[in-house]
Amino acid sequence: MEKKIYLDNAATTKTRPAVVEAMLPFFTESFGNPSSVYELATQNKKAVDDARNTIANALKAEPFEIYFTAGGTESDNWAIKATAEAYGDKGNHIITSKIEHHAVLHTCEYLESKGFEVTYVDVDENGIIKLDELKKAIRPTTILISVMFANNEIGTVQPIKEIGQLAKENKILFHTDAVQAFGQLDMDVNDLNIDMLSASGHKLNGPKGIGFLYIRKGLKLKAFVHGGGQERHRRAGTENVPGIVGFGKAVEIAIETLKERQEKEIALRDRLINRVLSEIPYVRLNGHRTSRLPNNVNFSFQFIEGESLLIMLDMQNICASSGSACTSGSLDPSHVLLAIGLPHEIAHGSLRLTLCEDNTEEELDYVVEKIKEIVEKLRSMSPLYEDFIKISHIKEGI
Amino acid sequence: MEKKIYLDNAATTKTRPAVVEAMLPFFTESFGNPSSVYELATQNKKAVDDARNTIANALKAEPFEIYFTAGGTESDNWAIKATAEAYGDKGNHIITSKIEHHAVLHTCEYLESKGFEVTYVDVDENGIIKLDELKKAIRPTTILISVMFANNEIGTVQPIKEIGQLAKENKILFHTDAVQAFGQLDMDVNDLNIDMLSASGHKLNGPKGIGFLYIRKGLKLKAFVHGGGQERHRRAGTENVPGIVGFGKAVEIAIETLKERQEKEIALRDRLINRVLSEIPYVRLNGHRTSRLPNNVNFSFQFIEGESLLIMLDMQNICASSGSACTSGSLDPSHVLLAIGLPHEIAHGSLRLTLCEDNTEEELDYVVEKIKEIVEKLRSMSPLYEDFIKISHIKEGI
Amino acid sequence: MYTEKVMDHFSNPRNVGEIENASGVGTVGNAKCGDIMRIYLDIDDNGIINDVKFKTFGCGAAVATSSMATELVKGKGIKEALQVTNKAVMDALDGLPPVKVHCSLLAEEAIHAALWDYATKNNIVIEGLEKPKTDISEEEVEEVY
Ligand SMILES: Cc1ncc(COP(=O)(O)O)c(C=O)c1O
Ligand SMILES: Cc1ncc(COP(=O)(O)O)c(C=O)c1O
Ligand code: FES
Ligand code: FES
Repeated sequence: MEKKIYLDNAATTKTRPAVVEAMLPFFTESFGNPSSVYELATQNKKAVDDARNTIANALKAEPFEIYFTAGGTESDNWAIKATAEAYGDKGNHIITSKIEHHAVLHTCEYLESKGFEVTYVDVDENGIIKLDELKKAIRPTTILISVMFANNEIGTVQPIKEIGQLAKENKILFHTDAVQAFGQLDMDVNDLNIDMLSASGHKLNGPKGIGFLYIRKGLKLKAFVHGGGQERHRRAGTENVPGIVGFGKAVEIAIETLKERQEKEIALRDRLINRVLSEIPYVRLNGHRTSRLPNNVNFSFQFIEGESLLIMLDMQNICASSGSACTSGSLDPSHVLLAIGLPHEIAHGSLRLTLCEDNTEEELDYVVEKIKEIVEKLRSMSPLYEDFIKISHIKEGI
Repeated sequence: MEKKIYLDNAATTKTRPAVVEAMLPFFTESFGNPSSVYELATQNKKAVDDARNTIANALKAEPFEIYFTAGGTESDNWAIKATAEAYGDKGNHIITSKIEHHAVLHTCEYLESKGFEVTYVDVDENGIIKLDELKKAIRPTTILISVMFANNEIGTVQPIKEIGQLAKENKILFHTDAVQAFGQLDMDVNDLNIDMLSASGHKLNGPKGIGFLYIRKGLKLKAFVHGGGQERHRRAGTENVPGIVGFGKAVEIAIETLKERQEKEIALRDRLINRVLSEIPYVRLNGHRTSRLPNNVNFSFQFIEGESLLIMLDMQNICASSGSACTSGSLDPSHVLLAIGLPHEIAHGSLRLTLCEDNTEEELDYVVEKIKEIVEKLRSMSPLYEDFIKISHIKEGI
Repeated sequence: MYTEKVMDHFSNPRNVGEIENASGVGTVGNAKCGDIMRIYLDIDDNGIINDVKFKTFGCGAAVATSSMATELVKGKGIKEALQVTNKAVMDALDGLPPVKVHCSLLAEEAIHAALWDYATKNNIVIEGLEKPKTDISEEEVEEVY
């Protein structure tokens, strides 16, 4: 295929043309600083308010509970650090899961260096958090539970409602990193008892460098970034108006098209999963079979190594990933794959394919063919495979 | 005039069409996550590197000393908080000035709440920091001096080289908030002994929501935003590629055109200052007469109030500001104007006009006429002016 | 930021000026923002406010509320004038932004101060009128979201 087949929508997405269209006037025409008095600025203020309303509606939240940030990472940092700061007198214990994004894990580790205690709860072999362990981890000093809505590598969707319920019953704040789930799954912060929720624009066909943190009203969270009085004195810095407007537009479209995208992507996803599992030997689907993001597929191919696989796919114009993009460049196997119990060498051979609504069956059929060829080729060069085959032959008495 | 005359370039600037042009491909074509392995992403990585090089050159720094952030506010927060964290064992004292932006002041106040000690050095009536006071403020426990390059309200440019020298002699780190100065003034971080420098894209006709912090190599500053390994593990979060590319383009143009813009703007600025000072009574120029930003003009008109002045200017299609935009909405008179010694009621009647290269003499002549009319009208309704006139009459024995 | 009515009263303020030998003059300042308002009342023998003028050093909301307040008291009796509260002025202007609510207190207080001046000069007691504060530092007006 001449055209690139982009199957890395969990890393980042293409900004929708309609989103870019919506942003453009705010660069060169209505470019004022929304904090200013004059009319040129009040137009911008209105555009920012509109985006805030759209997002609030998508979560069934109030507009003043939405605070714009520079992205999912900042939102995660803010939620966790500010909770530690505001509620540190109540306790110094935080619960999270072993498969969180680094934005959550590294923030928790930072807090550990400041004297906080963090419990990293296990997940089962499908990546679902162990609720009984979570329950047992709760202490009188627990101030925060932070569990992601859906995982960025294996796509597993967590039992958020149960976790929210547990947090509520124990009067513990509940933060969820919904960076992968927002725009793909329905969510209602009240129904789910979510106190804080992080999201990022570029994961749902919006722009990069913009995100938000939902903070339930009444929480005494302070600012993480100090300065001017923007975002109701809770997040300083001149508002990224084009980014906010683009994010608003992306959410508007994502919500409108949610159902049909889900249906389309689930059909494509399941077809892809079924073909690969039935046509390629020694392969494992990572993540839960059904409680998973509509667009996520993650396989481990035994005996081969992920980077080689990715480069060969790239040579066939297929963009994919072998873990989260933010940590590729790292040589360690994914902490998520290890947490679901994969041995190192199998974790190394993992492939993440994350779809979007524009993908077609034809494209995915091409992808399956190419994966087959490449896996075969890599296995034929793999000493692990050679050993395995020899052992099988011995076992089979040949 | 039908057309808006935008004189609030210190609040934010119009994004240059060439900058938007440069950004566009990175939304919908080359939209990959630069951390990924495939080619689509490596194009982006290159674009980010190019922008980093352009910016490093502008400062005579090395590319790996430039770290992209979400804006000037984040850069200021990072520089100051991370210095406090990294060097807190050496000492707990920070020196800054009374006229810093809130991004610096509120960050320092936050650190005070954590046990740090901060000295806020005075400025003279022109807004220039008192170097002798600064020198006297130095203690064995001083770990950081943070003084802005140029002030956002009154435009005064500080004696950065002397401050850098002082910091160096005393082995204290020196951070400068160059958000207003970068792109308007030449700067060389080595010559000026600057260890950290903050800047923001939208102040120099680049996009909003992007900035950088220059960190001299060898400083042991840690991350402020924790998560993925971006920006050499010092600033997590998926890179805002279009923002970075746009910022790079804006810096490229700003550096190319620096000299001619300076000349043009200084001529316009001085003409505006001279006309207003000579044609309107009871007015004061705030900030230093010559050591000031090429595009900044700031007046105090006695007996009138700033917001009313702004709204009336807006009705004449003139966009201006009466302090920094980030704090309008606040009722307190500007801390900068109070620091240069203005009484409250005079600080209230201040007007900031910040030009750009596109402004014309004709526009500014129109602006002067409108200011005259409006000041007269507002004075005629001012009880302060009434009292003043009565007292003058009494004094003059009428 | 402001409603059309506020903008109208701001750009064409009614009753700006002074009244020579006014029956009552009141000047109040707002400690919160440093703004100042002065109201002149011309009150006839029947206690009717025949004329009213104002001068204001303040923001857009301060100018507009001064203008609206003078309109609301003009031609009224003293008792009715006392009913012109800051809330009535705000309502008449279709509302003010939350941070600007305090500005409307200036107008109410300035009218009260002018009435107090009138009462003192004429040695009368106006029921329900208390000695005005010259500096208004009202409790934080709750921000409404
Ligand atoms: C689950 C999750 N959390 C957080 C992030 C961080 O978001 P961003 O890179 O937009 O800051 C990502 C993506 O990188 C993610 O997938
Ligand atoms: C001197 C100065 N520092 C910091 C900032 C903050 O920059 P930003 O709003 O881009 O975060 C500004 C402008 O708002 C400024 O003028
Ligand atoms: S041999 Fe290259 S990463 Fe292991
Ligand atoms: S801000 Fe002072 S009266 Fe409105």
